[in-house]
Amino acid sequence: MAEMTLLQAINNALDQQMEKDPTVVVFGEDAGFEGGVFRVTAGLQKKYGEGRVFDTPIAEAAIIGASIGMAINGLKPVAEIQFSGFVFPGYNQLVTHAARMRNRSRGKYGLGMVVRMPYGGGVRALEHHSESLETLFAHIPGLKLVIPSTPYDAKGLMTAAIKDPDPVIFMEPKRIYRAGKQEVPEHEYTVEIGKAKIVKPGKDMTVVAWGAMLRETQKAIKPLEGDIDIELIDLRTIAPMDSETIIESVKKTGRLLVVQESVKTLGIASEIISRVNEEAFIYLEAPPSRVSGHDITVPLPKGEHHHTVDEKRIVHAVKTLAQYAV
Amino acid sequence: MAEMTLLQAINNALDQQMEKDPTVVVFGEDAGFEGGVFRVTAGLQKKYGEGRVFDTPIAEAAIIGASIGMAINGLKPVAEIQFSGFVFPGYNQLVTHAARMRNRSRGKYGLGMVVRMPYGGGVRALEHHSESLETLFAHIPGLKLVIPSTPYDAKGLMTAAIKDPDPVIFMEPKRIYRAGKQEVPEHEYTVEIGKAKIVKPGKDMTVVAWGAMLRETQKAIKPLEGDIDIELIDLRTIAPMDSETIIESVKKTGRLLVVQESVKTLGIASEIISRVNEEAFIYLEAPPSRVSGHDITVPLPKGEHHHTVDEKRIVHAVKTLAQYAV
Amino acid sequence: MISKQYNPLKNEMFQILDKDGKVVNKEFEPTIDGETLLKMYKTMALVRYADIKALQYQRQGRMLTFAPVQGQEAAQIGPMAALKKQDWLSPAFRELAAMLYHGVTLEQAYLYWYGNELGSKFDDGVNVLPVNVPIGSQIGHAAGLAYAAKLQKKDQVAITYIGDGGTSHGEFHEAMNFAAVYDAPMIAIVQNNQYAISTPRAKQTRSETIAQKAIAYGIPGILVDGNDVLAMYAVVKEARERAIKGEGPTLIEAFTYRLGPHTTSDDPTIYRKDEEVEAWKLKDPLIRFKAYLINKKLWSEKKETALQAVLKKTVNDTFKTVEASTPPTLDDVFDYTYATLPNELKKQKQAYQAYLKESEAK
Amino acid sequence: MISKQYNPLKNEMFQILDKDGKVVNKEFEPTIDGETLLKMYKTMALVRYADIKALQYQRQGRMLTFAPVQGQEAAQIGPMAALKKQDWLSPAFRELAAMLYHGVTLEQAYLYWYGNELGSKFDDGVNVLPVNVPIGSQIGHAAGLAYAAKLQKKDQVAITYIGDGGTSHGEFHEAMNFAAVYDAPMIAIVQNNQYAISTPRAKQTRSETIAQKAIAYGIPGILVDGNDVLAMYAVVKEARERAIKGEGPTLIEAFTYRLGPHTTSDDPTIYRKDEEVEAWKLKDPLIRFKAYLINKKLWSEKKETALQAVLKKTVNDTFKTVEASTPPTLDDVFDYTYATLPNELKKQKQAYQAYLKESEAK
Ligand SMILES: Cc1ncc(C[n+]2csc(CCOP(=O)(O)OP(=O)(O)O)c2C)c(N)n1
Ligand SMILES: Cc1ncc(C[n+]2csc(CCOP(=O)(O)OP(=O)(O)O)c2C)c(N)n1
Ligand SMILES: [Mg+2]
Ligand SMILES: [Mg+2]
Repeated sequence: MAEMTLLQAINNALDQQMEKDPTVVVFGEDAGFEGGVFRVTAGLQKKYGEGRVFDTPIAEAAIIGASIGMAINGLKPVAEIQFSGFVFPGYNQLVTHAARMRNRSRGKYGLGMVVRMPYGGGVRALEHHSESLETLFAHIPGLKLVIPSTPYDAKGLMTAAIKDPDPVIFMEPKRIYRAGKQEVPEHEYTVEIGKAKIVKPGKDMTVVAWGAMLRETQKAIKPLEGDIDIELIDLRTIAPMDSETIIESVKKTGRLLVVQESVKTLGIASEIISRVNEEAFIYLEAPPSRVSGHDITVPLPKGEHHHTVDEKRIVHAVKTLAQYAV
Repeated sequence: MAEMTLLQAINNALDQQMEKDPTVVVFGEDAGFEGGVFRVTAGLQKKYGEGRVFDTPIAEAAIIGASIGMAINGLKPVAEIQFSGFVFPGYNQLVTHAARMRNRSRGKYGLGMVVRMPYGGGVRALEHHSESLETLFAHIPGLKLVIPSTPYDAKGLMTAAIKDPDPVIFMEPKRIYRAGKQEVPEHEYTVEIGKAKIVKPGKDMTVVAWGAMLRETQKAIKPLEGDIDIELIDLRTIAPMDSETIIESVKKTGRLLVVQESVKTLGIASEIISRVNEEAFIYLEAPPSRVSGHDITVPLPKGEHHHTVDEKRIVHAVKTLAQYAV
Repeated sequence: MISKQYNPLKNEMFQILDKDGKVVNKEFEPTIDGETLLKMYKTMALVRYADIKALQYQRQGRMLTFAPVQGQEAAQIGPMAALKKQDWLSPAFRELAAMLYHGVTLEQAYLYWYGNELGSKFDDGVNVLPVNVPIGSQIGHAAGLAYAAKLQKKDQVAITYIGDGGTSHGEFHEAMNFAAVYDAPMIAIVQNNQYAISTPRAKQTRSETIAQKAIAYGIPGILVDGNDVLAMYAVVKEARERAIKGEGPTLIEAFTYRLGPHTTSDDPTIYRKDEEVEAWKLKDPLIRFKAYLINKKLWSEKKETALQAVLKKTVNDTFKTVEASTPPTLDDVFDYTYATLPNELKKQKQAYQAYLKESEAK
Repeated sequence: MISKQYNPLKNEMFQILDKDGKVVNKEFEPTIDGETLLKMYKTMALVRYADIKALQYQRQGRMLTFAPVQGQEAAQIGPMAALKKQDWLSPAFRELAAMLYHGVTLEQAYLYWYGNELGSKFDDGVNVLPVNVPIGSQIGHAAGLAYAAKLQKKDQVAITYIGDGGTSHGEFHEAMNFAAVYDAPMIAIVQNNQYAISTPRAKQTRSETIAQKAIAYGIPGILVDGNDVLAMYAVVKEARERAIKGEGPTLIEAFTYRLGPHTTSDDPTIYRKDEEVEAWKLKDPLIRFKAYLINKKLWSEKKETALQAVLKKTVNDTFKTVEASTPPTLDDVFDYTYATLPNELKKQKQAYQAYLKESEAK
């Protein structure tokens, strides 16, 4: 066991998989020599050489397009998109190819590949460095989408992603890259993709969060503990979504709050709410609700706080929902 | 008044606006000389010249990127993307620029521009020619998204889109391009962007549809008329969404069915259902529900019927919802 | 070396066979064994016939759609004949000839255009990617295939095809540059067939040749008579050698012409003149290759007649098989989205199955 | 014509002033009036100082972030001085110098890097687009601006800047080709500052020069000493004339160097050697331009001392103003998403306002 930040845990998973599996390759803009602008891939090029760990031209379509070719020809590509806000030029490759190659070829060309990208706000950054774009991947059949919220899960999910036979988008909450350390086993282990985690059982209300929002939610609900017995769920895999865990929980609590960092309209919460309606309608004691960003562009840092979902807004949402009575 | 198909109505709106407003320009791949692969822009180059109506290289990013520049420098671009499945290479320009330029410049550079694209299935086409991608635009603050379902609305909405000060994505249900004619006024008129239309009032159930699904829904509910009194709403503008009309309707009917052509997860229905939960929860007599495509790639034509939302599936969904009792 | 002797900036076009099949460039005439030459010719003839029939079937409402190859057979067969079995092919959508030569069966190809995904499930050992519809995106796949080949030290290259129109696309640029930076063993064939749907080559780009675009990537770019199968062969053979030596990709402009419509839903008379088409028909790649083979005593009109009879039967039989094929099942439609069906999708599938059962019962 | 005399394929670089400010290319020395020359120099000096200070402020936690321009002032000022007020500038993110010369105020620029959108609301008549972060995407805007200028028969061109790294991007390619096809009056300056963050130029593309990429678009491409403000001026002046005559775009590679870090969060010592930086410092664009002006009797060390004092005050005062500025209001944050606030967003705004009120009340 070793104490690691979320960032170190990802680096550790990459390192371990590269060591065990010579087909794993890691690349992206500045991901080679300097180990990425956040240093997630630091040390790997020195250890595994320029063939397996390399810098790419600034060309997101080529990065993802080439990943597809590599996956078909015997490699396990783990590509980095420098920030999730720059994935759009490569989005065509994700939607029209990565998500479809298996089905298109009726199983002949499955694509084991991972596309990593730091995402999310609260880091006082320029435009396009603060978005939460889960919906754009979760809406596309054929893609998997994973978001860790702890160092332990980060390593286990990254390991699982590399071993996964399907393309996995791996969004990294950069705001908590170095937000704290946790004991992480040194040996190889996986955290199953497609399973949410009940972080804390409870019976009054179900709260679902993921990524950087999980910590925010934990901070928010801590002081409420005596009053409201919250079942906190870390979604972990956004797609395919573990609706079962959420639905079972709501059947017990009757109340659902989804904490989402993204804009409101068509964020992940809207799908969770719809599924809960479909399968747990009669258990609902209050409208399933969401606390989220607004339907605006994430403001530049001097105005960003107006958009951010923080502890206080979560507390407010929890209380409002708890107080709801028909 | 003249009888027009939906396609002709769009052509008519373009023609009329080009005639009235010399700043309107129309372009896209094959949109100039031959008037587009569907002939939506037929005749315009001959009438307005190669400067205002032109073919472009195969370059969706440049098409939309240049539209932005044109909109800033005194023109009203109406760009065509040949099929909505080919918008992805230009998606970066829509998300990172078109949607944001007004806010980025605090109002200095608003972008009056229209991006047209035929969309939707049921036309026995190749891959990428059958998708319903509404979510990818409706999730992005700053974009408007309009989908006509009748010739009358098509002309009125296109006219409104060209006059709109914000970027409008105009998705054209190609399956009904020539599906029938309707009386369309020859004079200029607009249909307000942002307003849904109650196609038929009713009190037992609210059904929301748009685009090609509207006709399908009309066919489906016709035979049920005596039994279930349906309020049918044509959404028309997907973003910004007219939730008021839907919510008011559900308050009256207590039941909601959304008919959506797209895949299920995170389709527009999920947002409608979430908003209805937020504002009409206590009126709900049954779980707000959706009939939609499955979470798969639209199959090639020999298997497409398994994915298509047709009359029969809508009837089934309506009946199921009508029969629901707690 | 061809790539050093033919400068696209001077509009120099590499050719071996003139339009009548005479060798006009003895220096570069490749030595190809008789068997291969015949395989090349027969595949070209097969594709020509399959192409004509596919259009007919489509007009009869029996084929979904189709992207005709007529006129471009040499541009596709020459390159593939110069490659090895283990090399990868990343096609666009008009590469019927290249695909068949590299191991895709006509049945598979027809099944695809008939509207069934099974037509893209090629046999084991056939290193061909499915038809690629989004313009330009296939080059990135080739770059990745090539990178992987190099890293794993395989005797393998990746070839990819794109149209003149496709070169305007950003993905073409990114992938060409990407492959060049790593000296990836990739060969890119631009079939400049003079049109992108209705848009003529001159409106697509201002560069005088497409081959000169290679200069942007610091790699050789060669303009070749795309209706000359030997020239295409020779130039790709050389490109493969360079690629395997670690010298990186090559861009080859095959100057050719699409004799048919863009696809079955296109009417080319709107945008081009009959005379233009007629002029190009005189440069037909099959005519000149046949003349070459007859000259070499490898072929005869008698053999041709026999071949045409075989082709007729093959193509007709194949299409019959395709028409008799079972449409995709429900399982097919749901089960290949992921390696394992996720829960939510399983539920959707079950609900849909239940619905089907219920409707049938009625 | 410069564009005809300097061939990027032969690595010929256009220069007027050598590193010591001596005119080495009399033939092309532009005639620029003294006032303009001084405006050019003073803006370069202002930017140099504002740049150093911005980095300091950021290190003190007072500025959000910043993309330093040091070393690239000539590559930016030369072009802008050769243009007219009505011309459009579509910058990337490192164009502080170009933006200031064309009418953006230092206060606005600082406000932007301070993290406030108001810093992108330029004054009326200032034809400059906001800082553009997504690499390559600004070229498309320039192509559109230029197309519109041409269609409306304006005496107007659009200039755009991009980095060496940016030329790998698909959007660069699409927009260059697009502008070329229509002979749009566009000028693209590639500031080849040798790095894209940590990635050196050689790993970005295999082409020997960036200027030669112009050949792919059938337009002139010129390699210029980017630290020579007169060379940059002359080449853009010529490009503007061509553009206005309807002869289309020009691609100009400004060979230069980023003396500072990529942005304030970058540590360049990881990826480049001190000696390299020191060698480039000797080619500083300000040193040689100053020598030229002194030589012309337009400038002196005394004037320089006075200027530095003014700059110091200007920059300090400006930053104080920025620090004293009010942060964006709630209205600012919500009201510019659309021309008119849609209902749903109005509700969100009201709900958020109510929440704020409630929390303040507590
Ligand atoms: C990204 C993208 N945009 C648009 C299309 C629609 N489209 C299909 S074929 C075609 C023209 C292709 O021309 P070219 O590259 O010259 O190839 P050719 O058809 O001549 O073989 C277009 C625009 C597409 N398939 N993909
Ligand atoms: C599409 C996109 N991908 C990645 C980035 C992240 N990024 C910001 S600057 C930069 C390097 C740019 O290098 P270059 O074009 O040479 O310009 P320079 O920074 O040297 O001025 C990168 C990769 C981005 N802004 N946009
Ligand atoms: Mg073509
Ligand atoms: Mg650079």
